[in-house]
Amino acid sequence: MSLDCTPAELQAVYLSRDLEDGELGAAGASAAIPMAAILLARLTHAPNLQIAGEMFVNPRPRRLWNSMLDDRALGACEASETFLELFGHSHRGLDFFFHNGMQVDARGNINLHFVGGTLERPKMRGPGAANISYAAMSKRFYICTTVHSPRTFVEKVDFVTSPGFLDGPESMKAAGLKGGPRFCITPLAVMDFDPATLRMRLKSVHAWSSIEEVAAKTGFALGIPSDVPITPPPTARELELLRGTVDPEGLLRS
Amino acid sequence: MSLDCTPAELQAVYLSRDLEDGELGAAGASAAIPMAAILLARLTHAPNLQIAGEMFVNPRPRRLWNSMLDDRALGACEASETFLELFGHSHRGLDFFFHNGMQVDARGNINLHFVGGTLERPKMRGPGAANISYAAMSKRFYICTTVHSPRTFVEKVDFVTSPGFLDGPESMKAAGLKGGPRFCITPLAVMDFDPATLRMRLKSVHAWSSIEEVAAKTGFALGIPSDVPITPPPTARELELLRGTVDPEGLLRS
Amino acid sequence: MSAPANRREKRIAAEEAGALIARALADGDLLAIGGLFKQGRPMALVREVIRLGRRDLKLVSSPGSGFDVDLLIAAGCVAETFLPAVTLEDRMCPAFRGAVEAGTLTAHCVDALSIIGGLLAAANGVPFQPVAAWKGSDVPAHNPLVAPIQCPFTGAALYATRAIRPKLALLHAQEADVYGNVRHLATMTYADQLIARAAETVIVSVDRIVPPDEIVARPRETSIPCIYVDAVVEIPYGAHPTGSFPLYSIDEAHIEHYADLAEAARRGVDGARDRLADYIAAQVHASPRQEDYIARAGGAARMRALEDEAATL
Amino acid sequence: MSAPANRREKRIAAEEAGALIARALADGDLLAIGGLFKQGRPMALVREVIRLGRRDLKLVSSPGSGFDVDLLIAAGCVAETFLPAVTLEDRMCPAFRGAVEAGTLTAHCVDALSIIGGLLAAANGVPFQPVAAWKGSDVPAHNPLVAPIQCPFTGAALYATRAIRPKLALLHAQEADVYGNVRHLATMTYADQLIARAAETVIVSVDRIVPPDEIVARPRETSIPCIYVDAVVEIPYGAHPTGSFPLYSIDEAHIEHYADLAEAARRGVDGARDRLADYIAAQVHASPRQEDYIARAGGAARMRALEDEAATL
Repeated sequence: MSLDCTPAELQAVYLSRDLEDGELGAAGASAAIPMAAILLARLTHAPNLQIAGEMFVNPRPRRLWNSMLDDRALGACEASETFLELFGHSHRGLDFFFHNGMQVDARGNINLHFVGGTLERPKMRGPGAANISYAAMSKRFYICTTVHSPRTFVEKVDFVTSPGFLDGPESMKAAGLKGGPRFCITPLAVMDFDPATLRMRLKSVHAWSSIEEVAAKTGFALGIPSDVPITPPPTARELELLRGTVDPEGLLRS
Repeated sequence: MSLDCTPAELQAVYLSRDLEDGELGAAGASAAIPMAAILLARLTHAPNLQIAGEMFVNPRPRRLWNSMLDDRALGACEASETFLELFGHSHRGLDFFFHNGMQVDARGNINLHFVGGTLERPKMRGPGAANISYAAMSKRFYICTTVHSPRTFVEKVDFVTSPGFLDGPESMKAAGLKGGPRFCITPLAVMDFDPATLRMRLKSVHAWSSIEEVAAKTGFALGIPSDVPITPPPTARELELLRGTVDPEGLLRS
Repeated sequence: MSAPANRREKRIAAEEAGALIARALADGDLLAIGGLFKQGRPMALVREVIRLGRRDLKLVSSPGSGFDVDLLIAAGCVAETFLPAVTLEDRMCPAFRGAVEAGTLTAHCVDALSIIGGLLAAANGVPFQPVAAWKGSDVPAHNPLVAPIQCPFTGAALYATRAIRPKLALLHAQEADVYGNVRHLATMTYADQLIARAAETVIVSVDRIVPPDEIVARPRETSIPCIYVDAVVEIPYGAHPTGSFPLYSIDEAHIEHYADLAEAARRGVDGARDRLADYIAAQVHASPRQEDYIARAGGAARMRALEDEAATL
Repeated sequence: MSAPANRREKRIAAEEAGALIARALADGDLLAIGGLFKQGRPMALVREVIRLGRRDLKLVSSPGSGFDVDLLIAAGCVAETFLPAVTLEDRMCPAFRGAVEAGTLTAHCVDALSIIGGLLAAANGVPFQPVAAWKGSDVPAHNPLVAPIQCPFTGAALYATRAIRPKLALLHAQEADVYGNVRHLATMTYADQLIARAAETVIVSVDRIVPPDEIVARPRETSIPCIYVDAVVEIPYGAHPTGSFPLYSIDEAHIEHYADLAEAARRGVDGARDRLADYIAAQVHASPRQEDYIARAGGAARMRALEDEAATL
């Protein structure tokens, strides 16, 4: 067991363990941590995990890059697709996908459009999102952020770019939504969702943080179970594969 | 001027003259004569004629084949497409296309589905048609048959696979159709359409036939103008290019 | 990074293809066949379907079909066709024509856009595809896949064509790797990619398996990525007597021979039905192994001639 | 048979590109830009649009845009965007963000499926494309391209997204022949083919012109056939500072430098607006010839470094 890892490395390792052999999934733009998680899972326990849904099939990068969406990030791959095929993937959904967010709310809804003001005249305009469908159509998705702050984690997003659990079980049913976010991992903690209320609750805290810090940096009343373990650290073998093979240039350490 | 040519060669040469430089068109299955016409036009007066709309762009066959729809008939080409792109071409239409028919009627409607009985229980079932849209959506099309008989040329087709001028001007308007068949060329004659009635009439008779023969072998009352010229024969240069370059193996002579 | 070392193969042995088809395709199911007319038809796999004795199949294909469809009909496997054109191009398909005229086969009145639109809709994951190019034809009114709709923006009247999701697709290509990444070397690939994206199960025969690194070296040439493919099976000359360009050309004489037998049977010529049954018994039932089939179809010498023709195009 | 000897070329000289763009694109028109984020963007042609002083443009692209769009906005060319994501991926697009927040730019709320669906509908020649994958998101209710419809077969509620037919498409690829047959060597081609099929006029910059016989030798690799292309123009490094793989990589430092200038201008830092204007004056207005632009962007040494990076991926 090694604790000598960065938050990004821990996030990648933790995510990798949740991906199952034979599944098919991908990540979009700005996706170094998810990409590392997928590549690591293929090396550890999921050799048949298929990376597809974003216009390439099973890339073989020599190193990690911030984006999954240019030739740099592929290195090589088995097949290339276009947005035409992505149109179909978006309707069929993937086994898993990853989202980050400018705002993430207590029910895992994601906002990348605007904060404050109106959509037409926002106080702060976000980048928007290329694909809003994988959240709704995939079997599950993960929320993976590089910050954990009250500005990011809010009670209710100003705009639902990609749906999490909307306003809870009733609204999910009304919208015809299944799937949804499996858990949310940040540099401080792992949070999952109470099955009854579909509200976010603390699942584990990273070794370098505390329940108090996470609660203070979350902008809504985070459910805190009586027993909150420390997030299990990477094993030596996971770290060795991550650093030696997946991320030899140390993008996740910088 | 040479009269020493086969009906198929005359048909190809006559058709080639009507294709204009810069136009885009194609033919489908069983299309040796149209293919020869297109290739010849590019060699004589239409170097910018583009052959496209049937899943390949500007083929360069070494010889003629009966089909345009397999790799044999391409020889080489500048680009290949699929039925996906054909879907779009079919809506936009081409400048010109070619049709043959099991039945062709007095207004140029084409039947490839059945003769006698019903569609469900036909007396004679035809092959059907892959693409029924080029007739309606293209600027114009040509009817080119390898037989001229009362069974082929009928007053009214049993089924409109691809529309010619339907029941005339009124019905064309009702169906929203423009374009339509420019003329019909058979082994015996050229026939075009009276602009007022949109019924077929004799335009010229091939040197080896006669007005009487054409009328006798047409199963409807063919309009016969007072002045019916002989179909102009190929020039020596046309025949030389046709035989030397387009059809060196003499498919149109067999 | 290279691929994981212990990844599962999607390659199956030729002898396993029948069992896989049997699991994926029941009597009465919708079967999709790749290629067009006389090119790229998965003939070895089609013969497997006949050997399995499947009945009441519904057939869909790219918009032009011929030899393989006629053989399936002659062998008694087919109840309904959703095939726009069924022809040998220079002559009609005898078994198709005969069965429709005898009322033993329902040949639905469909066209290229309803089939391609339906496959596209299924590939896209939507229930229908709009079509606006059927003016004047009698086909759409008789096409069971079609319904009228109105454009919500312009109010214009047009058609919807229903998504087509085949139970099983059989395709043929020239190359694949053991993981199921398929590469057509032929110029024309027709609707093969769309069919692969639309069907529930996809089995591809290829003339040869190539090393995975050869696929990775040119990813844009992978015509059907492994994610759409359930199994690949190496069957040399697997498209014969149709062509698999640029490797081997169309065996027109073989197709002509079959068509003569089937046409005689359609016309009720004395003994013709038996001769057609003998052809199917020999070419299909008595030749489950591709080596035996090829030997019966003229052997190495005939294959060499077809390869030579393809090489000189 | 070879191609006709006297066939017209679609190749134009780099100096002619501006006049052609000027004819095809008026103020207020819908402009489509190829590539995605930092790859395959037709930057030299985009700078031509800025030099022409076009105003009130509407922009569409493949679903992810960044540097070029931000530059067009900073240069005052854009009134409306139909762009799902506008980002430099590791940071936001400053001019885009600033203009929307200031109310000088209308950033329509659209997503990938409405843009791809709209381009697909236009390419298909139909007025709309069905979409059934927008559950739960606030986007479709605010998306001006979208209307609710019902499936005529199942009765299910879904959406229609309106056909998108750009007035002009600017694309970048690695190779073309003089007749306008375009070949991407890059693995990722995004929506370039769809855009080419959807737009009224299509101009493609390529890093190099290749002999027609090289195109004919591998027809399935022609990514955009000449029939969709109005002009090709050879502009070496025409995508810089975005990447044109496998030839040259992304000039992140250049993009970062621009972003710093534009972000300072957005924040109203003293003198920052002038520094951004100076950048545009030097990089765009003072460098109409690509040689001058490249010299200002670091010259042969910088290009060599980007080529080396691309070669080692």
